[in-house]
Amino acid sequence: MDYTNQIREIASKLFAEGKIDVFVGYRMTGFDENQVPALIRDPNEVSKLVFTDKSVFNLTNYLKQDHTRNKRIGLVVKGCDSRALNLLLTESQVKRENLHIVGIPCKGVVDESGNKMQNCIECIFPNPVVFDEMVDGTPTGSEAPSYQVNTDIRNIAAMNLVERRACFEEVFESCIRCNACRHSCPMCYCAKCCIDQETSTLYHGANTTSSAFHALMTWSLHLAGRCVDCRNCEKACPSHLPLHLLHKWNEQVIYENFQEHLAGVHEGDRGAFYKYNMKDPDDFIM
Amino acid sequence: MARVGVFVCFCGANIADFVDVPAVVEEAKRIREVKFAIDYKYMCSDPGQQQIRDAIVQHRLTSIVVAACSPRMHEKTFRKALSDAGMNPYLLEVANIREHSSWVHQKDKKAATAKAADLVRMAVAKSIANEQLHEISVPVTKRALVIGGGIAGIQAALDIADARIPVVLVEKSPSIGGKMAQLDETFPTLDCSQCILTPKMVDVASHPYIELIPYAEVLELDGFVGNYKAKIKKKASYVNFKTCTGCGACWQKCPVKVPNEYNMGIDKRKAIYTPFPQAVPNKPVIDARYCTMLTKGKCGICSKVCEKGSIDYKMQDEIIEREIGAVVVATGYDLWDPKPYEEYGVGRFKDIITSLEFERMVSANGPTNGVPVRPSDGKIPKNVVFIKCIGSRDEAKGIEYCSKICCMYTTKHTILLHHKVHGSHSYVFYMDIRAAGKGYEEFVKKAQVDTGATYLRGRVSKIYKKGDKLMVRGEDAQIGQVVEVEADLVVLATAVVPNKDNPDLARLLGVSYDKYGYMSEAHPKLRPVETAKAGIFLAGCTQAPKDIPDTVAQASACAAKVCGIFSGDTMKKDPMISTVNKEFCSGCQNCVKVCPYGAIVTEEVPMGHGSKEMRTVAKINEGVCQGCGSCVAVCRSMAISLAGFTDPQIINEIVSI
Amino acid sequence: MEAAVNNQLVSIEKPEIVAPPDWEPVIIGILCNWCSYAGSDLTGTSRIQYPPNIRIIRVPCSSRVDPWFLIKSLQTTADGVLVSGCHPGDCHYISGNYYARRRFLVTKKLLNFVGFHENRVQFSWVSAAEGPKFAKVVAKVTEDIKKLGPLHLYKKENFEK
Amino acid sequence: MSVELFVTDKAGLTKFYEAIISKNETYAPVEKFGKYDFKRVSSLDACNPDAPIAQTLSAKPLFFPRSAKIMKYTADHSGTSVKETDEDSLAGKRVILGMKHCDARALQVLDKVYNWDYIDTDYQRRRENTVIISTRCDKAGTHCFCTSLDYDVEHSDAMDVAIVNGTDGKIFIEPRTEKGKNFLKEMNIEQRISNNEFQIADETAPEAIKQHYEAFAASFRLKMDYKEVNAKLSKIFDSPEFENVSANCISCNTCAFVCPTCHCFKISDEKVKDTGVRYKSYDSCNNGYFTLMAGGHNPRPVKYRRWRQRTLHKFVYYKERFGENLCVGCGKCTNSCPVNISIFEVVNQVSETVPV
Repeated sequence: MDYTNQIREIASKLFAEGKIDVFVGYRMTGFDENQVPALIRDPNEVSKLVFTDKSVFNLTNYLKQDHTRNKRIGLVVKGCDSRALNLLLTESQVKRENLHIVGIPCKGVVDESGNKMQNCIECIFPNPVVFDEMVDGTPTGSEAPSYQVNTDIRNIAAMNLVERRACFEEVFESCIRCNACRHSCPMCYCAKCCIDQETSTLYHGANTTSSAFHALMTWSLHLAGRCVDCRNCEKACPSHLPLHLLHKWNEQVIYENFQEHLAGVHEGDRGAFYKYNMKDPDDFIM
Repeated sequence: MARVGVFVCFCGANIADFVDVPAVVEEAKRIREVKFAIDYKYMCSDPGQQQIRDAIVQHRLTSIVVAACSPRMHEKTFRKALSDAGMNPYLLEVANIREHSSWVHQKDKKAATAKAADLVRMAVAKSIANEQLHEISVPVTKRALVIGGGIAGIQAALDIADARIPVVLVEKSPSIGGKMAQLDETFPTLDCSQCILTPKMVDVASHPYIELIPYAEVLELDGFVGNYKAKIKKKASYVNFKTCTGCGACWQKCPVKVPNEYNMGIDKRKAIYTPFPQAVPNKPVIDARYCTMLTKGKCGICSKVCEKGSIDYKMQDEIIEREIGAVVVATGYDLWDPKPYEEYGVGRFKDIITSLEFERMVSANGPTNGVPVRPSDGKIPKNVVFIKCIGSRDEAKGIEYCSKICCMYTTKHTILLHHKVHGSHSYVFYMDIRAAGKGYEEFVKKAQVDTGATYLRGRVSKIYKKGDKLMVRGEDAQIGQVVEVEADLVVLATAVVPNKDNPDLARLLGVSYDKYGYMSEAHPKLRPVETAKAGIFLAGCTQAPKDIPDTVAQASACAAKVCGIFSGDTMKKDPMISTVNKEFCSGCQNCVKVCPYGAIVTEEVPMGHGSKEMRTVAKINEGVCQGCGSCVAVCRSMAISLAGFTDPQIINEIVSI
Repeated sequence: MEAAVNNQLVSIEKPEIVAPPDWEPVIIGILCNWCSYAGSDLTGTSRIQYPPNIRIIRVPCSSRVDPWFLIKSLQTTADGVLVSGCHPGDCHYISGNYYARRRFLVTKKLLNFVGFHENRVQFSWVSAAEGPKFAKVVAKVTEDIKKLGPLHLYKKENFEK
Repeated sequence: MSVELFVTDKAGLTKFYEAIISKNETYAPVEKFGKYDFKRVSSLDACNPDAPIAQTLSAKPLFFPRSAKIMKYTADHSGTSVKETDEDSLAGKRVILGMKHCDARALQVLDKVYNWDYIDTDYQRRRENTVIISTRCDKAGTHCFCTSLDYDVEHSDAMDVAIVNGTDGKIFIEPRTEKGKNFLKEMNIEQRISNNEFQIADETAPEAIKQHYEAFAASFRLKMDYKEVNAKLSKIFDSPEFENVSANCISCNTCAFVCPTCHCFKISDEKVKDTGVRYKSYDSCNNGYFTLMAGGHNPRPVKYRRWRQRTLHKFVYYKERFGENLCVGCGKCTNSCPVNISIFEVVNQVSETVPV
């Protein structure tokens, strides 16, 4: 998967046509094989842009930042990124007319050791669900696997209660409450996170296991039905916490119980918590 | 710092017998913010309230906790006490130590006391986070909507209109009148139904304050008390009512004959029809299901014979909107379909009919000109068996409740039969005779003597045919024997059930309904005409089975309630509603999505101090907000708070146990 | 399943946590004003007895209940939580309980996933007329939580006296 | 002062570590989710003293915990009373294994601020009671630039005992401080020598250690002249380049939380019933609300200003006040950064904008 040339062409064209103020893509770090997001404002710097299977970071994160918020942006999106973008559009966080979306028919990205990421192996929507143009014309109708239960989830769900509690206690203990997960998440755009509102009784300033439990649980519930499984959070976590477990579990519960689509697949779909079906499961209620 | 006063009530012995009240007071005094705590025998009494008022002044209290009965009982009482002492009434919290402790833990005084102390501690913690709130006043649209044009709707509409308040009366069928228009005579006075009803119908049509919209349905009702907006669908009648004179040429010439609903299908009407001769408005409509011009494009006779050219086959349904301040729901009832009574041969034997069919037959304007006949052969029946409680009080086949009116109308029917068919005899199978009502018992007694009807207490087990007669086998419980009666005609007193559209309408209006489909009143005794939704009232059989006097009384009660709402230009509203903190609002508009009242809109505010860039945030319409808190729970930014139930208040309660 | 080791009641999720001999669970009941709170009042006026472990918090509607009320409750004072609202279709606010139902299911499953017994948080629909049902529900929840043993969650250790 | 220097092999070192762990309260890198964090250990199997620098969190929390209870209080009718906090679990005599020299050096930098106008006694006690045993890296990490900063990596006395890998499987053990010497005595160094587990190093040892250092120093990809950087940065407060270098930043705060020298904190209370606890916890100057004042004014509302503060605090202000850079070149921030922003690149890129 190498769309470097196409992306450079598209970016040049967009700058030449005066359609964008900034182009958000990827460039090489300059010191290793990895890539970093690149916010290109100068048409002469378009040649810095690259796109390969190391273009991991979900760039829609940059849409929520002050210095890009009301700018005209050219943006590179993979399948999962586009779902995040769809949700951001639905939740009125970006103006569609400000965006020129360059879609990538994604074949999966790789982690630091060069292996295809687990979420990419399981990905159902490799092609962008919203875009202005695709790098190679039309999206490929590649065979996407149907929804399957994540292996890690299956392993954890198979544990007994005591094991699960111990397992997650380790997660909460290892959390250092730096909030990188939240900041790297494209769906976390609140003006001030509820967990950081000193005036709020939800506030847990301390970096304790307790506050980590509280913060991660609240966070994952706020993302239930909204997580697009891009795993920005896991890549950002300095403690390498398996944060996807919480999100994937919620996704699975929602998928199985409410037959909801995955997050961001349809424009206008806000996620499972913002609608209801009279026939939703009722058997867990006395 | 907060200075809380705690007032613990003995409630006579109700609390004190099972909770150690002085111990609760001592426990309350241990809380840092509590500056004053006392107990009293009856906190709600005037001396009790006086203690609160005095303590507020003396101890400079900033919030008050009353530990007594449920807040649903006396919250308003104590709020008033606070107001009287010059304190904001919303600084009150009630700890429910009666319903939630003394009455439910009567065997364990220690645990009940500990729980009461915890409930007080929670209330104190919550009250510390209470804020001063002020009642909101909302402008009122002085126009009432009455749904249903039966006797209930007519009465309510007339009473409201007589108070010079405009009324919109929406009726589903082409004419108002409802079920009462189908009746011949009414119990217990046997006065003619038409004679007392039709003048009222005419009054409705001619009343300057009533806008009658027949052949129409309510589609939507948005808004809130004083400020509803109703969408009404006027069904296409294909007749221009403005030009139609009601001459009747059209329906006389119409070649299509269909069963006549007004006469329970006993005779036929035309595809263009007025439901009955006294209909109001007395204008025909075309039944689009049957009219061959509309279904097949052939015929057009009515159009040819109409001198005024009032027939318009291209007429469409029309949606009209009205701004409304209050709603009276008077959708009436249906009769239960007795099909499940297979052992009676319902559906197999033509000579088994329902009471309303009998009523139509004995009615002077009925299909048989007031003479009952057997549907099978047209002969006049001599021996008629009336069976009561068909569907009513029958958990197995029908419904559990008593339909209330069947005893009386069956008695009436025996009299009518006696009057119309000489030498006839009535047999009445009954479970009980329920004749509670002014003049009802006398009516039944007199009828029994006058008609000589045979009353048999017991259920009918079987009906079978013998020749052209029906053999009715049942038990006479009083002699403990099985009896068989040879009948020419069997009349079933079928149960009263709610209008089948009730659940849909209730959902549309946002009021609750019970398992049968009757709409629920706000309180079974003390608020019998209100619904839980402010500004929506119930009249007649929409709420429960009723006879005509009760229905009319309830309709007038609704009118009084509606007039109460419209007594001022604005109305006061509970201030426990949501507010948005613009600083934290991220503008995702999830709250807009989940608000059941459409109370949330958006507004543009600057990005920051003095910034020219704008961002979108949510804004609550305080008149519309009902304070459910749905928006608060979906606000991830925690930018919305619900006065009276803010996050700090609830969390204070949680962490103070 | 009863959480007991050597005849001592222990936390079902963390068997090293042993309940004190006179341990009684604390249960927080969050009830909607229009149905369940009225129902619990009816339980009182009907003098139907139920275990005294529940502490009731009134909210206008079950849709007001943010999942983190449950998390916070478990984290601070409660060994179990009961949330009760109007029956589906009966919501005083039209549709609040439908939204709440979805959140409750996901919260319950998530808590269970990270190692809390599913009975730690329970839900019920209790109408204003169901006084006896409310008593039954409270009795069941109390019995369930008693079996599960104390919930010794991360935060509590900081506040023990 | 005679240089004490011992030599051993892998087996000897393992025995030495095992003895340390069994006799002392020992902290060492423990792996969890592929990342090492310093935890109390009871066996050598549970930890990895040679944990790679890129995967290891700083040992700073052992001295400045991520969240410290600073007091407990109760508030009831009799008023508010402050109670002693629990006993400081980090105050006892203890040993840290596997701390890298940069991490250890960071503590020396932090000592300055903790011994400045206010003496943080908790920190002091923790420092005094801790013996740091550090293995010198064999090779520089991708983002390391410790050798480019203002301290002597080769002869650093930030650790009490330094362990250096030589050739031929030789491992040198060198006490660098008095505390280190005493510690070795406590650990029966004499007996280890008589057991032949340890030997006293011969005269070739210093040369071998020097060679190891030179090889190590040569493996650095990143090199700079810190004096030049310090000088240039002090002149470029208004450089527009800060906006460019910070453009990619997503303000996630990770850099500050993993940094061994960052020491900003916030205070928060948590209260249940009538008992409360006051915590002192990490905070980050990259957090948009870090400087938000009660009145609503925020002097650093935008990202580049926060970046400027972070950069200049590390390379200018701290240097001016305490004579040290508040950066030890460990590269942890760059390693953890989700968008791979390199502090090295930032300072160099910004320095270049100074007009010559």
